[in-house]
Amino acid sequence: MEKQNKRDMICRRIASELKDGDYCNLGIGLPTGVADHIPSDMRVYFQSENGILGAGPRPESGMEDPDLINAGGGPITAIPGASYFDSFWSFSMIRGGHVDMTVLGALQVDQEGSIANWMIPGKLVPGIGGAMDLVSGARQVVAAMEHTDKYGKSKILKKCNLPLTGHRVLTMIVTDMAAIKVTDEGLVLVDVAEGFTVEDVIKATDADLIIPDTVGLFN
Amino acid sequence: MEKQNKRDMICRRIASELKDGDYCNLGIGLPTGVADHIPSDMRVYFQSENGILGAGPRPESGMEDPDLINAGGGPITAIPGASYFDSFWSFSMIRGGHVDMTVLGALQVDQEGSIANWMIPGKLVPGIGGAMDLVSGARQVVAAMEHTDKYGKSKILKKCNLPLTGHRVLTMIVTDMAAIKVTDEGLVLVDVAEGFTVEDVIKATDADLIIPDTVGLFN
Amino acid sequence: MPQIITGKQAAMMLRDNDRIMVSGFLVSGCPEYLMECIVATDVKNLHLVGISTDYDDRGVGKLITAEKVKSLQVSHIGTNKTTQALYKSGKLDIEFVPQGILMERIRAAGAGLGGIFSPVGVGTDVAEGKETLEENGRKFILERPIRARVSFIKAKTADKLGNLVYSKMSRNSNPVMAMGSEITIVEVDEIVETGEIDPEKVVTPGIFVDYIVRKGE
Amino acid sequence: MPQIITGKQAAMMLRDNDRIMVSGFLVSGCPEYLMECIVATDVKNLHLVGISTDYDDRGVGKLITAEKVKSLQVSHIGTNKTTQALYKSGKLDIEFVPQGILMERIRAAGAGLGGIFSPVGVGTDVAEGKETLEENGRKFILERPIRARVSFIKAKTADKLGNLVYSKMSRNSNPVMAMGSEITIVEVDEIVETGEIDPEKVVTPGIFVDYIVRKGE
Repeated sequence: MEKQNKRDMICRRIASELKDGDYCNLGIGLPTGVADHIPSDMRVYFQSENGILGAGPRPESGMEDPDLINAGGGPITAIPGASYFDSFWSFSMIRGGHVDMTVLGALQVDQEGSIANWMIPGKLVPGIGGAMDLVSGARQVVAAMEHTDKYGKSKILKKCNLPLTGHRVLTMIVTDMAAIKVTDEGLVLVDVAEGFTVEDVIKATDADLIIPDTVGLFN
Repeated sequence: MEKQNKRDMICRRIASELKDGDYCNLGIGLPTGVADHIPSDMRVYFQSENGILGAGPRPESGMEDPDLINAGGGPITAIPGASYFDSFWSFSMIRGGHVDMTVLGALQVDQEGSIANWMIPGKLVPGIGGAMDLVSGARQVVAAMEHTDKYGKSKILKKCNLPLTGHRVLTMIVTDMAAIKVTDEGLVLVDVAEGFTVEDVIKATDADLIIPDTVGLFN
Repeated sequence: MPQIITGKQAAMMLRDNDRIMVSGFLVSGCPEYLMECIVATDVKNLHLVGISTDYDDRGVGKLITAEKVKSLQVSHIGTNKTTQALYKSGKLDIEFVPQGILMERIRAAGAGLGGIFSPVGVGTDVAEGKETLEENGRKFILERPIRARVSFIKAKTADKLGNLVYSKMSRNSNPVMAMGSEITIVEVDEIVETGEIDPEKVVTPGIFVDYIVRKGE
Repeated sequence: MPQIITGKQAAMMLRDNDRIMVSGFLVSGCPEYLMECIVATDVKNLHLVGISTDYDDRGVGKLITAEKVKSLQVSHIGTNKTTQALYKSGKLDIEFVPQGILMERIRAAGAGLGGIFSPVGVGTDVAEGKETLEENGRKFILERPIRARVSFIKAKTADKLGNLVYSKMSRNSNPVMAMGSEITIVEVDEIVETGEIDPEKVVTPGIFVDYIVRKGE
């Protein structure tokens, strides 16, 4: 499958977890795409941690405003009914459990529900940003990621070995191969992506997976 | 001296401690009068802890607004350049040392700089209100009070015996008999009120007073 | 996204022994219509969080006078004779909380904090039994979050997404109480269409609001 | 009450080894003109507090590129290659602070708190060496206030009393940074007469502002 198709599939599967009226924060990169897959009869309000509730799509070229940007610095718009606030209140909102879902990219996740996405020691050190606050506070914390790295190695581990962004915080993991719920008992395989079997997913996953009697399909 | 004259004298002496451009919070009762004694060439901005910076005088009769009131519930106005804010930010402002002076009434004060003004066990229990925050945070904390109670007993004690509002927080005490600075060494008699001698003040004061070589006069 | 309901529906959400917050400072910013709706129900033994208890016959004082309240976390009761009498006769439990620290503790609950180290009341009864922290010779005491099940607040205007704007100094405890409870119910003077409030002017974003009641309805 | 000064005068207030805060999120809300004024001085070895270091040639990144900064408390450096290179080569000390907790720590300083118990980063490197609190099975870590000597912030409009209004999402770290330092200097697009800003619309009251600089002056 092409990369964009994969990404669309992941984002569509995550969008299906949202309910009408939900408030949602999308991390930079892959998660941004979730906004494009909200059914047209559903209202989901996007929060950007730098200070808006009611973030809208990218403006037309020439209409960009440097004071209307998402967490990645990309231009956005404000939908009718939006509000602006400072970062102090924005993160109060996030940490206090008022945001229904946050979707974040991940370098690694593990079967305890931990996530690592802020540094690779000695190589990549972008910093924490708002991710640690988001995973500690949002009601649902979803990792959106590729199932394996470029060498085909599982990014869903028994235990993360990169510095953690959050310890036991995830509620769901969605990849190009599987949709996985994080429960107190462990990782439960909910759906496999079209083109893969349950066996394929188990083989590509380092973490232990709980396989229920029925596993769904997504595409 | 008549009661109103006494009050005016106390408030005038306190007003003389303010500088042009200062931000000041006045407690209910006696301290409210300080606003009437600011020299006309000086700008002092009054903060009311229920949510305004730039509180102005009582409106004309018939112009009262129930959403423009001071900490005692009395009607006020907003001067040009005023701002409204919620109580969370109002007390952040107060506790963070951004308000130059607070003036509070007192039941008792003592030579350690402590103040008691929120309850008399078994008799009077109005509650703490904003007083504890104010005494902990304002840069100058001034007690405005009568020197003695109705039985002629000193209200400036060696040690307060009523429940404290603040422990070692006062910077100044102004009464109908004296203006006293609170220092690390103890209470320093700065001025005596017209009509009294230093000896009168010492006699009427339970607390130890430090008497400097020159003591001023106020009226 | 909030729902628009009646005052009666709002009041019926309460259960005996509920913990509630009611906004306002000496009636300004108090949802008085909702207080009347609560008085009209059978609910009892409420635990009430608020800045003051207003006056005997006005504001949140109506709940006290109607004997709906069994305990209070409050900063001031000096304007309400009924509250003082009930307290003195032992019929009302009261925890006095310094006004700014009441705001901090409610905000801590709403913002997911475990507590704050406060400089207020060090060396007074308020500090009794509380953990302390010392830094550069200054002492602080640990103040814990205050949560409730339902917050009743008051705004001037809401849009249909629950974005709120207040009148002048009436915002006082409203913004923090909108965060500190599981359910937030706002009484407003008017409801406008979504988009009618300038995003710069919104004081409380709609995410904190669950139910909207138009005053008198 | 604030004074109106020039950008040069503002920059000259800095001393070597000063601790400063600079507002903004990826340039939005950053006092870029003041950054240029600082770059033009001889000041060095600054300790900088900010959300990110913006870009190499824009925003607070200008201070990094001009090698004015020796240490940072920051949440994100991913958009600035110079910061990353200096960090990797050991020329820049960095404490990474989660973005919301950075805001909390600055606000704690500005609001007179001794610290807050935060749920963020429990079980990660951020929690190392910090005191903990446990309540109802949730863990929190003690985060201390972050103070500086000077805050450089950016607003759209100031009146002559220093009341500030921001443009859209540019308010980000501005309101808390206005409180967290001994001295607050604001760069604005325009200065209006006192009374021209509606008291309801003021976001940062003038009490927090010490100096006002009109952009370019």
